[in-house]
Amino acid sequence: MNRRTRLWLVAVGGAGLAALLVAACLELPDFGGDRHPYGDRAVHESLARHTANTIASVNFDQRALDTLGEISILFAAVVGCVVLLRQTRDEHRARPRPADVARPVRRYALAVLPVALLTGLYVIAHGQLSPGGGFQGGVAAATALHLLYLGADYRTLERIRPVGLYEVGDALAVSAYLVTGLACLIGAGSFLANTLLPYGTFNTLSSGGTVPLLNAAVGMEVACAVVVLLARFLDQAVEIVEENGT
Amino acid sequence: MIVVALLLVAACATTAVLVRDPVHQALVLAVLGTVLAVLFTVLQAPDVALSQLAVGSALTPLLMLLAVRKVKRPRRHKGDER
Amino acid sequence: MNGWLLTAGVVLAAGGAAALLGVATGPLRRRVVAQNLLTALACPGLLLLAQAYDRPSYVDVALVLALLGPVGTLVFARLLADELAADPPRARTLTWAAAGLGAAVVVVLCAAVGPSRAMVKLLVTGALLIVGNVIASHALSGGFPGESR
Amino acid sequence: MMDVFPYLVAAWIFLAGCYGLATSRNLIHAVGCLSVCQSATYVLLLAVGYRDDATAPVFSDIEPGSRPVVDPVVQALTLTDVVVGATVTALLLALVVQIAKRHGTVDPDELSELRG
Repeated sequence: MNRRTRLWLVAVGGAGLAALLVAACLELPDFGGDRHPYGDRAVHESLARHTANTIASVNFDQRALDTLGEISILFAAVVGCVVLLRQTRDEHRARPRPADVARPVRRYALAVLPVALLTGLYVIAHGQLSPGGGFQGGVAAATALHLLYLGADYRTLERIRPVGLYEVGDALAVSAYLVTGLACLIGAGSFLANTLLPYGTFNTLSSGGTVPLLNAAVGMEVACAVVVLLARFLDQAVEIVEENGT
Repeated sequence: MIVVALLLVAACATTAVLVRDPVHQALVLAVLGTVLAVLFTVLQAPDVALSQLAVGSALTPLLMLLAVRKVKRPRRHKGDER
Repeated sequence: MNGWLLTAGVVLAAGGAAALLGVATGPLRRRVVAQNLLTALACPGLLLLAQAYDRPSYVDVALVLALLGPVGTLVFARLLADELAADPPRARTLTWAAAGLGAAVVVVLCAAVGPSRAMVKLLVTGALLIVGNVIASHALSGGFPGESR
Repeated sequence: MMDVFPYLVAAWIFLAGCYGLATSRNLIHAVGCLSVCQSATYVLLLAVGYRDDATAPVFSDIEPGSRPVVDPVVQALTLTDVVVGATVTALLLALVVQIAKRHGTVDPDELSELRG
């Protein structure tokens, strides 16, 4: 199939898809409408369980099983990356030369690093109260850690970041999620049911029953996953060199 | 306000597709991530906006640039300095 | 439609359009500057939106943007150092104009909020935003002089 | 017009991403186009959940019941999707790196020639 016929095929298929999509859009309920039966029920349930952030309640309580599926996908993706980007036999590690970083940039990176980590933790910890949660905070904290690579150099990052530990942390976090679910199964009669712990006072850090626990587990898993992913990519891009033609 | 944000997102997405060089595309994707975060805030979804910011502004471009770097200079001869 | 929303709309629309134009065309140095500029403008825009919707918790989004936006720019500065070193971007005026706008927005919002915990958060966000953008702009124009690999 | 405009924008973004995927000459660029397609789904989901003059269903700084709120279910779906989508992008990029190592090219056309 040459390029021209393929383009025609894409154009025809795209036109068909576009027509169907537009037809579907016209049938959807009006944008900004007032009818959200699921949403209203979810808000009601979440308030009944003293969780201020309804989205966290949906994620970690009402649809906690879905979230288990999501973090399994995440885990599988990370495992896939680690397998794909491993060091093969015909490659060797080259020591990267230390980079030369202008002093204001280095100072900024070192000064912002703790602030950024703290913000990541804050976003995770306040997941059930204000916007935020394990998913966002985990990514923020893990990205912040890589300020060390940007501001200092790769060796410094490697020294304080034992990748093996993060891989273990990733697995531990997934198991923590499962263990919480099983504890609910034993204590409350159904998997991941949020009836085991007291709901606490509305709008405080310990409110929401098992929501903060699951939130923390997801935060840890996402942070570890992102660190492991970036570590593999950095290894490939900076350190591992293929031996070729020697 | 919603219309403005939607138009910006549509324009950004179109640009991201039309820019062919992966490095330039990574830059457009960073912009797209930020604009999407603004759209989500306007649509009253601050949680999603946070998530999109965390992923779109730094993580995706970093991954793409690292992949580009690896792919562009995949082979180095032994003893070669660069 | 209150005044805050209108201001936020103007800042975001102008900033977004300018950044999109800059990032879509021109040499690499213009593109990275445009990307940095969008962070500098979107963050005050988000702060204004938080005020417009009367939701202090939306400030978290701006806070994370103020932290991670410059990190994103540093990513480009670091990994494209070789390309940028040959043709370093100069955007001193733009950077300081954006920083000034950010400072003005933060000051006005602080006056509107009054002394409280929310004001501390606003000030932290503003400081991070301004320092971050000035440093990121500096990094783009030769922050990694001896970058090798 | 405003009733369907956001949905049409989502459809447009999706189609643009598909076009980019089909005509891409570089696998890394194709992965970028795929993430554009993903963002179309976020826009569609959030547009479905929006309600006029409502605010976010986060009650840390407002009194419950004092203001109408938007649909939290779609927001929760989108939120996890964003982060999981990023890791899937990483997985695809890892595949691209591996392909580049094995075959020395990232152009899909050259790759199919190699196979044939």
